Amino acid sequence: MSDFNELTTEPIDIAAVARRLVPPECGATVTLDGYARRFTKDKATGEVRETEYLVYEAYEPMALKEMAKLASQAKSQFEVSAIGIVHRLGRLEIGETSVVISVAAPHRKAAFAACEWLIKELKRTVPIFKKEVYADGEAWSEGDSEDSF
Amino acid sequence: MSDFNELTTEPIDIAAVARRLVPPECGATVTLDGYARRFTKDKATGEVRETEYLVYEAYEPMALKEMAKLASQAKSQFEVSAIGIVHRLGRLEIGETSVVISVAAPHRKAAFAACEWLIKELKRTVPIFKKEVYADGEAWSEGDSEDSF
Amino acid sequence: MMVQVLFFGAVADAAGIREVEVEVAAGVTAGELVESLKAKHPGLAGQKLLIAVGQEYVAASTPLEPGCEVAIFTTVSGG
Amino acid sequence: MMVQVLFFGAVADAAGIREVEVEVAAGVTAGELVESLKAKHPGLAGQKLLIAVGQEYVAASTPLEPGCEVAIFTTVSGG
Repeated sequence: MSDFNELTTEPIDIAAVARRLVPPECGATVTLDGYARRFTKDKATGEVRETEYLVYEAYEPMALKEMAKLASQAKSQFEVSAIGIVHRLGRLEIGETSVVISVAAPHRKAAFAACEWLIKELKRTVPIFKKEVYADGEAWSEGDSEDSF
Repeated sequence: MSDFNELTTEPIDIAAVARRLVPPECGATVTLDGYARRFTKDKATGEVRETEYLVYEAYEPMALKEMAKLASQAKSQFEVSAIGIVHRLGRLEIGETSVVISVAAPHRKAAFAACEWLIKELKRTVPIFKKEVYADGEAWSEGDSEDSF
Repeated sequence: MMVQVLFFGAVADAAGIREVEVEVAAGVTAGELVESLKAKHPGLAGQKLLIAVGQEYVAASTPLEPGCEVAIFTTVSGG
Repeated sequence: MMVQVLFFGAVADAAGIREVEVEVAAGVTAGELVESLKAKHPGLAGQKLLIAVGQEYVAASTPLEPGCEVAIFTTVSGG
């Protein structure tokens, strides 16, 4: 059972991602499906902003390398058997899936923990960039990286 | 966006469950896909047992009531927008999905926490019963309920 | 008075039945019904049992109503 | 020596370019290259920048090799 990491400009089929990972020693797959949200509340002002669509771009070869590193780190930290990560690029309409992370494990606890860790780290280290387009403008999203200089 | 709780003897389409829940204020859906495991390690002896197939039965009207209670409790405890729970009944081949729990939330943290809480509680309170069939016998699975008498 | 008793999973196998109508004295409790069922169906002895009346979990001390639906099972094991 | 510089996301918009070949002195560090790019592309000033060389994150003090691929971007925002 091999892991997979992919970037695609096509719509992502969540079930196809999740069901590529069913090792015989496993009993649970936890899947995070992240998608384009129409309404976002500003944490500071409480104001609600409406997004029209998103555009993602990536430094593709490095993004794939970083995704593979995360999968390998997750497998050394958590008791999980297989990991699939697929990230969408290009223009995404509201409600379309931007990222799917599926983790199969013998027991669900490790699958939950690894999946949550993977999405946190993906948002911090994988060179993918999100532009939010509103009715009256657009903005590149600010991410979570800490090691910038 | 309404929640749903279902019991079915048909194979479960994970993506169809997850994608019935995409409220416009949401950005993440976390899905637990539980399925029939072929190999199970006995925690006490370390021995590995091979399962041929599973049979689930339920006290159906009560199971649906308990599932609805769990969804309602989860929505009061976690910041989540929608919950879908589908449990399979009847005979399941190895690798087939027995339960899907999908939780959509504005932010992923609450979705992970609610999904993990829901499966733990489902295994404790919802009257569904699993029989494991081996090459040389069968056994009803022991669950996690504590309030028996 | 009559009550309807449903058995599930391991309990149905142990009792050898899935459903039965039982005549009980007025005011009998859920726990007392379970004890009388254990006496009748020795396979139930030693099992940890959960009991639901009207599709809600109840304590052993809960008195039964005429015509109620009582369900008996061991620890649940869905998921 | 020549190095290849790639810009992504907000940094590409701020610099007004996505890719450029740059002549740098031998032994120049990643951080020094970023400073010289900030001088040339004022839009980059004040941005938090990450830098990767050969598709690996590097510290500002890392010396560049001839012909290497340098990528510059702000905090990533996938997911």
